[in-house]
Amino acid sequence: MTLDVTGLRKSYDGFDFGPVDLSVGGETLAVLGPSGSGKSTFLGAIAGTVTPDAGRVSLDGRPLTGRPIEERRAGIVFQDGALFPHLTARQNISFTGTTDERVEELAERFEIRDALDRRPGALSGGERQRVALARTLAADPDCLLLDEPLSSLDAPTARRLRDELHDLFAALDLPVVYVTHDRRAATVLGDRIAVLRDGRVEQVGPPDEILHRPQSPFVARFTGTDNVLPATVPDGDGASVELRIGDATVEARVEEDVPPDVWACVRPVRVGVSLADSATENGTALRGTVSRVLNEGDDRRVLVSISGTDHTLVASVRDGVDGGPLAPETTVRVSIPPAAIHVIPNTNCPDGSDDVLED
Amino acid sequence: MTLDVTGLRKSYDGFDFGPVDLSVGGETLAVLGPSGSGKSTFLGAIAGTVTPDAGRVSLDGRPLTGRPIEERRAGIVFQDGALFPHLTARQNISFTGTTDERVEELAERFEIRDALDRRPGALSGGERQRVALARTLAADPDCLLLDEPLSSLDAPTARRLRDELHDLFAALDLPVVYVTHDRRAATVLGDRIAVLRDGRVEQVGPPDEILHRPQSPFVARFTGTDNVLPATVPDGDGASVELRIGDATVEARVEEDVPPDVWACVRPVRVGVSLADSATENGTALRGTVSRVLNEGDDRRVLVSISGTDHTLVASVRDGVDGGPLAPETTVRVSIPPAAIHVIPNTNCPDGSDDVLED
Amino acid sequence: MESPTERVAGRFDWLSVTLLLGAVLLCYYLVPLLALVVAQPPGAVFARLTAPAVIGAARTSLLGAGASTLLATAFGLPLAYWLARTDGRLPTLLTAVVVLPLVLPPVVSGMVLLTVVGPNTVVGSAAATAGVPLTRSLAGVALAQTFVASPFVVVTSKAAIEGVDRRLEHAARSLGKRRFTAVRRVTLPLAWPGILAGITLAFARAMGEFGATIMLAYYPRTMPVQIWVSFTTLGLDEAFPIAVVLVGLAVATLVVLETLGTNPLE
Amino acid sequence: MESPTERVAGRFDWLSVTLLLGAVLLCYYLVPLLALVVAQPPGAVFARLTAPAVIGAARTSLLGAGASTLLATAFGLPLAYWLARTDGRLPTLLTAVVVLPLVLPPVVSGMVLLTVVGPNTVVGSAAATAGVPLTRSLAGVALAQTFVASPFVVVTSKAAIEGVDRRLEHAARSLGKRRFTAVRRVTLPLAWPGILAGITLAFARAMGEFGATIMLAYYPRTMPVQIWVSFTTLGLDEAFPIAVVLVGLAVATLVVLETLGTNPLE
Amino acid sequence: LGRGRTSDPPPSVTVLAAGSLNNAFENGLRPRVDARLQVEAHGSAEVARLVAGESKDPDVVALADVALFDGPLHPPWYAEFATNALVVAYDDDDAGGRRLAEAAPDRWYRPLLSGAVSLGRTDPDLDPLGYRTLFVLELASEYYGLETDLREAIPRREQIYPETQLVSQFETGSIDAAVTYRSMAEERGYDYVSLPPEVDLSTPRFADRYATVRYELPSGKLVAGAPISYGGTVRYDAAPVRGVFDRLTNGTYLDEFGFVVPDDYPTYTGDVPDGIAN
Ligand SMILES: Nc1ncnc2c1ncn2[C@@H]1O[C@H](COP(=O)(O)OP(=O)(O)OP(=O)(O)O)[C@@H](O)[C@H]1O
Ligand SMILES: Nc1ncnc2c1ncn2[C@@H]1O[C@H](COP(=O)(O)OP(=O)(O)OP(=O)(O)O)[C@@H](O)[C@H]1O
Ligand SMILES: [Mg+2]
Ligand SMILES: [Mg+2]
Repeated sequence: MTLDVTGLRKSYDGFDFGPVDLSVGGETLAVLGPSGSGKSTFLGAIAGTVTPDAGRVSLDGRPLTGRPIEERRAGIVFQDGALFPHLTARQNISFTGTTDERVEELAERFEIRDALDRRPGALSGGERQRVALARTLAADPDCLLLDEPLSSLDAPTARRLRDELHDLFAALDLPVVYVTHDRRAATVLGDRIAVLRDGRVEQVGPPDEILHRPQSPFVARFTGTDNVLPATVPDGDGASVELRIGDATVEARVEEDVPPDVWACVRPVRVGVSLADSATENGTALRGTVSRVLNEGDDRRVLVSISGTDHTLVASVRDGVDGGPLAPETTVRVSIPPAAIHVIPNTNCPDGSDDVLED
Repeated sequence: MTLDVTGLRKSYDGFDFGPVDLSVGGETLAVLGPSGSGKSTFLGAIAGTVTPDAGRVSLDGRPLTGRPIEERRAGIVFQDGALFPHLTARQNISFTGTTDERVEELAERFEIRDALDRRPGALSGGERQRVALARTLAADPDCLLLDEPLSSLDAPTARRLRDELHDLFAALDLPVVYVTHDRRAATVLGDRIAVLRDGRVEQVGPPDEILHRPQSPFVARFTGTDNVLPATVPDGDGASVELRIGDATVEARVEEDVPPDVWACVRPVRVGVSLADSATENGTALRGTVSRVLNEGDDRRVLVSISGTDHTLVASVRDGVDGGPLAPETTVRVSIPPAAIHVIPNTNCPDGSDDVLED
Repeated sequence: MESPTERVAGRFDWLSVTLLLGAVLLCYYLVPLLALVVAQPPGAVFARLTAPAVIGAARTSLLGAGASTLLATAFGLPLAYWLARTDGRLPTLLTAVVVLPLVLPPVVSGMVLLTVVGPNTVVGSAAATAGVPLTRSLAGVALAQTFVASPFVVVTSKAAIEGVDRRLEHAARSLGKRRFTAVRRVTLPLAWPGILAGITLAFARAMGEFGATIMLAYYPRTMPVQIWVSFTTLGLDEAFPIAVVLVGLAVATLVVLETLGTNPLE
Repeated sequence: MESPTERVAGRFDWLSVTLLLGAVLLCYYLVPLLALVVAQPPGAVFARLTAPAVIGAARTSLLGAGASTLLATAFGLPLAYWLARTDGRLPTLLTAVVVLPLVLPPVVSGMVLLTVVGPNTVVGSAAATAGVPLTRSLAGVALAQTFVASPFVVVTSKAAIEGVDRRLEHAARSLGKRRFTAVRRVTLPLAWPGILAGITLAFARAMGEFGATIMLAYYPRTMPVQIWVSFTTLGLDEAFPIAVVLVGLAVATLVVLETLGTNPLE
Repeated sequence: LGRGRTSDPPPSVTVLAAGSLNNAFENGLRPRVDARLQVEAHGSAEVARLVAGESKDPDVVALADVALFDGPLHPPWYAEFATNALVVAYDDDDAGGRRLAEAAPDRWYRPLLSGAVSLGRTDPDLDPLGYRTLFVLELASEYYGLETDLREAIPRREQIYPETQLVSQFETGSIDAAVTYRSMAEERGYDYVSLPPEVDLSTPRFADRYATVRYELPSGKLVAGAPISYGGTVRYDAAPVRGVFDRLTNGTYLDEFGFVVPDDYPTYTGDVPDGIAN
């Protein structure tokens, strides 16, 4: 089973989607992208609920474009569920004539057994979402299009369902397009991730590549690499180069030759922060002043103004890992392992900072 | 401004909410709870869209229960937005007669300027959610009730808005009840967090207390303490005790006397995993075998079966922090700092594992 | 404790104001009807219940109104669906056409219908040859009532179907159901309150129809014709008890209709 | 490339089938109407356009139907809202009451109305003393038409209002708007297609109403009365051109109604 | 249509009749014929129009005014089979009605003139009863030798009702008095004032006298006063139809229902087919 999308386009007043070309085999393609970047439009165009202006969609060679929705066999879970309000959850799920056992099994799987005999109006947000998921799976589609199917669920439930879905997708061997804004879900479920920006695919690749080797500052920032700093490479040969960021210098390991102007990308978790007087750590060290500390539960987000530059680095620091209190105004030493720096040539790529702002 | 809720109850067929007593001053109360635990019911009862069976709600001493919705001045953002489908986003926001400037300002703040002249049917999921938020804020309510207002937004946008809301709530000085399933948002925004379970408040307290000193296994598990193991305390005096988990022994620091039967709670990030032959680390060490490794982007989730017990510990390990590959079947050493273990008396608290399953 | 003024304010219910206004209209319906019903000695009404002419008329009325309501639904629902789901100016234009039969005075409707299905027309004589005369027959009754009453089904159902989110139909079709099935199982049940309203109106109008019926089919007599005949031959005292029977008959049928056709959403 | 069979399957559109069924009904409306319109020499129709009697009747009809549609909307909408938003058995019962005026043959409606607003009744004589006679006057026309036509507004609007999510009204009220404002700005606009359908039906029915009008107000003559008078005095050739004028008048008004009352959601 | 239905016994015969004949036909004629009688009643003028315009196609037409057989209907022949008289019906429960009763038999017009009695009548443009009411008033002025012409003084437009409304108004007491046919007053049990034969249009003998009064119809046609005469014709000749027509024109039932059948009736005008006039 392969889902092929070629030259797909759709224009709304003020928004242009595409052209998008993608091919999804018996795998899960996670689609990430900012709100309003065209994710739902993309799924709709495959399912047939949105009429594209141009382009072709085919499933295993069978063309879908121009066909009525019901002949596409593309199971879509709408972002808002689109449950039938006059039917109970059970009737919604068995809408296609699914056997009782299968309904029970899906309900069990998605933890909605207690909700089965209620109408959507009497379901909680998360219950509704799970019923929608079960309804689509019950129809045995030839490909699966899921629009943020777990967004209304609490974290533990979402994690359990994510794992359920992981096993299910593996067992089904269908093309699955999974729109999500949860980076973790995308990483865990996606065999590949596509990052959408303003209706176009900015990068597609395996999760590791997307997260750790983004090809543009936008993808970097969008996938959690909060530190994207303009840098120059005075001396760019060999596997190890020196990067100049303002007055400071850091060492980075690179795989190819790099141009003189680059973006230096570092994920916050790879930024080590230690009190200025503690022992020198592995990797290049910078000095700076803590400007803000945000408690995010397990992690603290530490913003450090790097001395000699007007840049701020974001570090994600775990309680008790580095020890010692980190309060604003503390002078700290910032260490970045050379392998943690990803370098993007700063040639024709736009900055992308308009789209993804920093703290 | 204080929002007081006393003895609030509501029964549906198969679900009982309450009795709930809570008091929210000029602060933000984040409400966390599994899907279907009654979060929306709670907000609805305050706003007047759900008629409670019993109990009183008052705002600054002014009783709200029994009053018509429009006199409550409780601004609610419904979980699904409940936008007026026949009005554009702009008309939705200025429904109460808000000035153009204020609408523009809110639109700017919530990044929906481009969407202002579209009807809800032509908005993306995230745009809709932000319009709903802006609409409620534009009405200048006396208290704010937000039902998962950022759930449809991509991570960077959600983070930016979360910070906007943080500043806004601080400036408004109103009682804010913020229902969310994002533990981080709850931690960042909530002055206090209330954890709901099956319609009842299981624990209320500042974020740190909820996350690090849960009072029940349920709260522990629900807020990310995935490791909740039954343990016995052979010798329970002093600040430092020995806990027996199966055949293994770990050291823990406690603040009060503990009974002989306890739950030992450890957040995955506090569990250190190192190859069995590496140098002994700080804290008590256990031995075990890696049973599964999940890549979650920045972190890897490592499941370790602890030798001498039938328990599995979950560790959240950061790339490159401990070094070395961690594959299933590897024998590892697990270390838990004594201060990282939180002990809950195992007396009358139910386990809670029915509600929150492990990986 | 709530202060007294707050209580009063809380109790002053706008819903009651709507009922107050509505009650004016309700009285306008009820008072004449009650005047009619109350003025008739129950004995006179019961006597009519057994009069063969009245029984025959009741049978004809029920059969005719039933048949025309069925026809109106069978042909009107598809039309309503098409009008609701098609874009462009054509549906607006055709909706106006649907309303036109209401504009003609019923007697005129009857006369123009005669020009189409009358015994001397192509259609009429063909049907008569086939043994189904279209005038002076139950078929004539049904045809007259269909012309006059079916617009209610079309116009009301159209509005109701327009109110159903198209996306739900899309959702049903994305589950692999044909459009027809999606409409039958999703759109129509959701539009049901409106459709039922249309059917109710059509049935009631068919029961009360007189002008067109008397042109197409004086015989077999429907209740309104029977009432009129009784009135012209024997006066009000004879006619009004039959009107009461008609009202009773209609109420009974409407209650059955409401009960069988309960809104599936409630 | 798509195979030819796939193409055909794709083109076989169920929507067209609904139109096919609907077309049967449309023809049933259109053919008699066209027969009527086409048969009249345009000259004859235009001559009627200047006849003082016809102009007077057109005026009366438009004023009467307009007034009764206004009355029906002013009182019927609140009633419809109340019926739609109140729980329990009472609304169901009252809805049946609303439908009853349709069940009565119009002549009977006229007769029973006379027992309530006739010149010798309390209401009628009081009004006449106040200078507003309720029979043989424009007021009488409007009263008769209101009785017969207003149920359409109530029943159709009720169904439409029921279809609007109550939560949207809650949302509007939670923003601090009074219930009345919430209904006016949210519920009614969303129910508008249905309400407009009801208003259209009521107006059309009022334009075509004959039986009850002739009982309450023979003078001033409405178009249907004028058509009937022309028919009995001078025959079809005189009456049908006036009927064509009536149809034209109604079409014009309906088009205006449709245009002014465009669905705010479209 | 009667001709085609010989197969289903008993044969049905359709009669389109003036409303004032309806009761006599329904309850007097129907039991006396073998055929299945289908009587349809409308106003006389309406009946004539319906038949002339081919909207209705009955076997037999029976009207309350033979003038209609000179247009809009133009049958080759017709039979006159009964006459009727105009009377002033009044409501005895009503003050106005009682005043009229007290003034009877010779001063019945006084309360009408003084406006103490509300009179109802039908539209002279629409049906014969309407213009006959005007004839009666004019003939009465002459007969009683009054200075005021009653036809000028009494009629006001407010008195005009369509026939159905007139009856229901009278029966519900909204109108004190109405000029109506004696047959109708009899069958409904109304109290009424009989008028002198010189006035009441019942007597062929006074035909010349009646002919002095006239009314112009909207069509421009001038109708002259004449004795009320019910006329009928057969449109589709067939055995059962003839049977019915024979009973219709010769039946004794007419007297029971308040009609007058002069001795020389029925009389025939025009090209009467063989065997009809026996
Ligand atoms: N019917 C429409 N008419 C006009 N504009 C539309 C329509 N539907 C969507 N849009 C616009 O197109 C853009 C893409 O919408 P889409 O729903 O595909 O976004 P999305 O990526 O799914 O966003 P989200 O994450 O917020 O759901 C948005 O800016 C939206 O406002
Ligand atoms: N009108 C109703 N009738 C019957 N049961 C209801 C009704 N509304 C909600 N419930 C049930 O009550 C429970 C609580 O619902 P609620 O919407 O408050 O949950 P929630 O905490 O908001 O969940 P979620 O996070 O999924 O939105 C659910 O099990 C739901 O099915
Ligand atoms: Mg979307
Ligand atoms: Mg909820």
